[in-house]
Amino acid sequence: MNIIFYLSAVVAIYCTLRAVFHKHAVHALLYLIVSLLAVAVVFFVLGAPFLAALEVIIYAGAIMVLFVFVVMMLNRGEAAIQQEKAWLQFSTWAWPAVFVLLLFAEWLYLLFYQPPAVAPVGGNQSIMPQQVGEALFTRYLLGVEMAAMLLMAGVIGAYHIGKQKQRNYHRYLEEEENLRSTASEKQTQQVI
Amino acid sequence: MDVFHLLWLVPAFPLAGFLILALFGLRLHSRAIAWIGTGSIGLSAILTLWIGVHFLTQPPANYQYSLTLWTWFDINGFAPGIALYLDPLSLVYIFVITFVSFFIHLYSTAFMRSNEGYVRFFAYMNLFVFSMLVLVLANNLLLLYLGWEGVGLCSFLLIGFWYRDEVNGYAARKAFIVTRIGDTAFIIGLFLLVKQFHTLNIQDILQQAPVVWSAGATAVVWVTILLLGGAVGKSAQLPLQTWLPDAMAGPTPVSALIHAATMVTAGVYLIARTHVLYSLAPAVQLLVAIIGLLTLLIAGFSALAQHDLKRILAYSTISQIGYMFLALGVGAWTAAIFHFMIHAFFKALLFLAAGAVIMAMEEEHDIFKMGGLRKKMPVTFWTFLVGSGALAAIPLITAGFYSKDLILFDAFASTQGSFWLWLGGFVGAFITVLYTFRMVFVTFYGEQKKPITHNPEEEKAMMIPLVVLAVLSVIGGWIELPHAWAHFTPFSDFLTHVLPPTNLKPDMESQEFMLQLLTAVIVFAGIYLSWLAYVKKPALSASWKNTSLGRACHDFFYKGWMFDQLYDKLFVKPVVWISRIDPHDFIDYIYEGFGRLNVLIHAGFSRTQSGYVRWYLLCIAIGILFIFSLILFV
Amino acid sequence: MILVWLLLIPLIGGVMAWMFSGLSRWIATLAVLIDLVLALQLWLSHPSMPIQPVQGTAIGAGLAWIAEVQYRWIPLLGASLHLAVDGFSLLMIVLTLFIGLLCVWMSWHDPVSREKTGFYHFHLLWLIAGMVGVFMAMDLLLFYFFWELMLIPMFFLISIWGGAQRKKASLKFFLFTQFSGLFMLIAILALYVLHGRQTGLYSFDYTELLGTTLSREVAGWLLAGFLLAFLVKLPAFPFHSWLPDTYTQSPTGGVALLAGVMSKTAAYGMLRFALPLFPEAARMFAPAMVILGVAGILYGAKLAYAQSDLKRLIAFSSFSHMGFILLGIFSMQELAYQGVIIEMVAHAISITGLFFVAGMLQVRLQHTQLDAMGGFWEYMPRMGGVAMVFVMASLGLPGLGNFVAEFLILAGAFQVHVVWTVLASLGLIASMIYSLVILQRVFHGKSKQTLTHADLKPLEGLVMACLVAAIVWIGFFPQRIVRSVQPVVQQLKQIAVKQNNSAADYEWVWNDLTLFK
Amino acid sequence: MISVPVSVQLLLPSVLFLIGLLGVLIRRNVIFMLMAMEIMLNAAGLVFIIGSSLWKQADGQVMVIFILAMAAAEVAVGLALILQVFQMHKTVDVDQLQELKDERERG
Repeated sequence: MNIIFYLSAVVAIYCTLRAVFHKHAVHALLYLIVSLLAVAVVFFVLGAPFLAALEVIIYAGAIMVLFVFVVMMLNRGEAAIQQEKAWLQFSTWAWPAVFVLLLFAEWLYLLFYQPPAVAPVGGNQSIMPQQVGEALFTRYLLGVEMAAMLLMAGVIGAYHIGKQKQRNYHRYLEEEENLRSTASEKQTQQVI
Repeated sequence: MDVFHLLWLVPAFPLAGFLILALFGLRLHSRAIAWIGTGSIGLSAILTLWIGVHFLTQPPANYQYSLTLWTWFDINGFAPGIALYLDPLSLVYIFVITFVSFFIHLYSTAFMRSNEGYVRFFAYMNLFVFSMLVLVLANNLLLLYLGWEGVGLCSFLLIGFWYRDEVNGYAARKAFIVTRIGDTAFIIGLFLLVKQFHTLNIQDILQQAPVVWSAGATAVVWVTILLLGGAVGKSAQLPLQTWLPDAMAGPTPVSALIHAATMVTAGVYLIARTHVLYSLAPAVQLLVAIIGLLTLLIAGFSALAQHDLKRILAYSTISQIGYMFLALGVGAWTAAIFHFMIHAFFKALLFLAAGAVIMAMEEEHDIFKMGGLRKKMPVTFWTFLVGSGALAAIPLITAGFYSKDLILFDAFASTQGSFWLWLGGFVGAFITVLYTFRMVFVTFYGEQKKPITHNPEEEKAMMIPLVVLAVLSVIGGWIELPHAWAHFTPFSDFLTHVLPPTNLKPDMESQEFMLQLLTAVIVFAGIYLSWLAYVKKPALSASWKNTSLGRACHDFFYKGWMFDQLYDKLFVKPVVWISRIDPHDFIDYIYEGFGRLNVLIHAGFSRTQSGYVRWYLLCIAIGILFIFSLILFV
Repeated sequence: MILVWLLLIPLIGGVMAWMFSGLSRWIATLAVLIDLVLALQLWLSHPSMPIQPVQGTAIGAGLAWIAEVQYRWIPLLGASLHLAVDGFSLLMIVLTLFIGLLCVWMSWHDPVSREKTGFYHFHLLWLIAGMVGVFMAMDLLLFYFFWELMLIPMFFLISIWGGAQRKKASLKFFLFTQFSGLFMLIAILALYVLHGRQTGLYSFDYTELLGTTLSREVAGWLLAGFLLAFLVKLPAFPFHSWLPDTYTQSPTGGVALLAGVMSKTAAYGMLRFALPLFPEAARMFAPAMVILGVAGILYGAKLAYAQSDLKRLIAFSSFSHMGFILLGIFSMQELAYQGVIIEMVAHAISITGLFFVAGMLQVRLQHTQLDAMGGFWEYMPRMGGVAMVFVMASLGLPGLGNFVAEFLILAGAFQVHVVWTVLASLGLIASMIYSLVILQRVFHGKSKQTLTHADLKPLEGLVMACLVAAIVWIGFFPQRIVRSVQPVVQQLKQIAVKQNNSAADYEWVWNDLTLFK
Repeated sequence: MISVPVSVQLLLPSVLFLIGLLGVLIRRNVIFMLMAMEIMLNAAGLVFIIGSSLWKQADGQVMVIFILAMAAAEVAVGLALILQVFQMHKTVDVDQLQELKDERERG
């Protein structure tokens, strides 16, 4: 089983890298989906089959589809790719990379030189959906409710934000615009 | 019915007059204004006369009567009242104040007629009389201070009566501020008295002071010095005398009433009123005498060089009050009060006559541009001459002789007097004669230099006061004859109920006659000298004036011994300079600095808010890195 | 119950004025007038408070309220709606309402208030309510609440209806007062906690907290917190920087309440809270405060003289007079305490009069520059007359209220601080110098412009007549005030009594010349 | 089930997380940034799963469910915002979206 873990880990890392650094948005998304699938495999290997399924269904399925829609709506073809290319200069990513590598180094230090105290591994059984469900609807009931409200808010928010097409995003600007319009009205009146 | 119960009406009439004029004056006819303004004082004067007669015939117990109207405030026993106190001293004062005021008001009805602000004038004048009456009738020092400041206010308002001219405003301000300096000393003295006695009732203090304080105690020295500060400010004595000559900017009746007859003698009243304290502090009393002496000499010399008729009279007023201070300083209390009364008569007379002259000359003040008025204005001339005679103390026939002679004699003969004090007063008397008759001769003799357009002699309202005051200036002295002549001294006897008699050195009475003779000689010598210099041979004075020493002296005296210039350099300039250096309050800069600092810091942090989302994220990453490193390696 | 009404009437009146904007002036007049009548009636019906025999040595012993109510507010925290008045509070409430009424009337002709009239009166009335609340809150949290409540309407009054630089002025005012107020809040909370720890009773109640024993350092810090708020609001010497801008930019109605009453809330706070709560510490601070007071008197006078703007001049004169209040409070003498309280009333009236005059001139001239004025007596003799009264009050002319007050303060202070009092007395000369500037540069001199129909309008005349009558009344009949505040002064006197025992610690600044011993 | 050391197991989410972080930091396109954030969220979820398998507790998985819910909501709102922003500014370049920048600096 270890080999599956390693394999899917390599796949996940590779695909994530491709997803992040790819210039073509749709390609990047496809890589990301593959990466998510690989992570789902890892989930499964780690004994969380229910979550693996959810990962595939929700993340790789639902969420990524949303992305695809949006990318398609905003897609401007070759120009976008050229733009992405121009944006991915060395100077753009040099400093962030340094910091991220430093962070990674610290992480490695943490993982291997001060390894976490590991609880004794007891048996190799998976945690079944049944257990998850039990936990979810007993101890974490409040969390579920809140998540539900969050989703609700997300839905309404997304609808609301997506709906308003021509409104200004700040009332000050609106006032300014009103002023400008009244001023121009006055001008036109004067002209008349 | 006890007439003394009506005492409160004496100040109340002028107050009522003031209130009516202040509230409704703008709608009143000028005749009504004159009636109200003068009538209120007249009522007051009649009442004073009535009370005075009662006081003489049926005196109250111990010759003192007090009337508490209401308690001003009462804080743990410190309870000054709005309370009046009548004794011979205050009776003399209210008598002089009401009568002289009445005649001056009467004079003003005609004198001020052509002026706008007629109602304002009478309102202020009535307020002044009220304040002055409160000052002398107060039974505690706080109420006295109320009157004291009230008269100061009226003096300020009336000096600046013609408010359009900045010069008048300056003179008014100067008078108010200079006297205020003295008043501040006065009020600090009051604080000291409160601390010591927990009361400001004059009689209580006077009774307790000899018990609490031994002679020459530090506290009593301080108190008397501080009160003296108030007195010299109000009475225009050295070193606060500079305001009075400038105060002549006011209308002439004002000069007559406030700056000659009544207000400026408030200092004399204060010292006489608190004489017990001064007796406890002989050093300060000597200081009073010295101040009086120096002032009378300095002012006399200054008067000698003036050209402005009113300024001559102003300096002469300062000088005459110097005599009163001299008298107070040598313990001749009654002599000081006597001179106050006589001086009020003749100086008011002189000012009123001078006002008539100035009116006839169309606001010309320079005596050298007048001349020859004797024939055209006989009433004015004769009354002015009587007043001048009193001022110069012509023996026997003028009241001034009796009062001034008494002071000179006491300066010599009193236990606190000395030859030098007498000599100073004697020289001063000579100078007085010189400048007085210089003024008379230059104004009324010689050629007429300017025609008279409107002769004030036609105004009865102006001439009656002159005649009455002239009569008083002659007969006023006969109520107090010199010791050497006869023991006819009803005035002193009357005041003895309040003020202690003068202690004379033994065997002095015999010398009095000598001194009187000397005085008489210098008076006539002085008259002759000025006649010589200004009538007979005017070239004499002119040639003296043309020598360089003469001109230097003239300038020096003309400018009042340069006191104005000195104070200007010493006090006025620095104060103005200090005010000007920092009009915008440097403290504000400190807070402004805080503000600037905040803006600066804001500008620094504002840079971090660049608007680049990725920059924010990088910051977050750095933050994570930092926290991790902190946890791991620290 | 009447106390609640005193508070509610202006609050409700404010809302009504806002709603019925057209009638707002009448509503405001009515509300304040009813309130004033209520308060006055209460004050007059208690001519003098019986002084309860002092039991024990506690500072609060002997307090007797004329009226008192206590409602639950936040029982969990020990905070309650505790309203109570004694003669002192009631006097200040009457003063607030009196000045408030005149402010309403004075804004009648003020073109500034013609914009958003209802909203203007809403703020005015809420401001009055806040001040009334400050004067009767006997719960420290409630006191703080009202303290802040009066800040907000004032801020809006300045920032909406103020002069040309109103934004800066209102912000400065708000920052200064709010920031300093926070220190007071901290001190209140600390006192609350310390008292709770000691007694187990967590309460914000004034009477409860009175006897708290504190170590000298702690008491000093707490008092510093209170004093900071009060000194800024008064304002005292180094904290006055907000004053000229604020006073100059406020609308006339606002500035009268600001200079007249709001600054007095600080003095009230000191007398009511700071001193009785921390008597030891107050004695420790007294010399420094006395010096600040004297510095304020002289420095304020100097600044006033240097100004070329009428309103700034008056503002600095007000600052200068606040020095007397500080000096009086911290000289801890009975005479001085009485003087301070009379000064609070008298100065409120005189400064209101001066600012009204300045405001009326501003309406007529559209500016307040002294250089462009002069000779106005010719056109407005009546206004000149009333201006003269207030100028004279400001320079301490006897017969007007300020004289009695300043005399008592200085006479009281003289008992303990000879040198400082003498210096403060120099302020009397200085006050005359700058006060005469007002009179002479505005009303005297040559007239530089012609004004027509510029004299007082009937309503303005009524307002000024009320003020003149009041200041003269205080000048001649201060006994009425003296009597009604007697219990408070007795309470404060206990602080001074103890002083003799512990004066030795602070000998270094007492500066008592040994001349008079 | 597997015997990979926990440290090595945890290496995978850390690498994924850092890649995501790098992506957020260096991409200027809003959509890519959102994607990178999803990666980071996912990596966080993976840590929970590792914990869950280590201690044999269901709690970790519950957390991941919450993360999923949150991610879904976030993506929905985020994408709506992106659309809106694109319509208004005609760009997906975050460097041009600077409404939060301090006024003083702009002027």
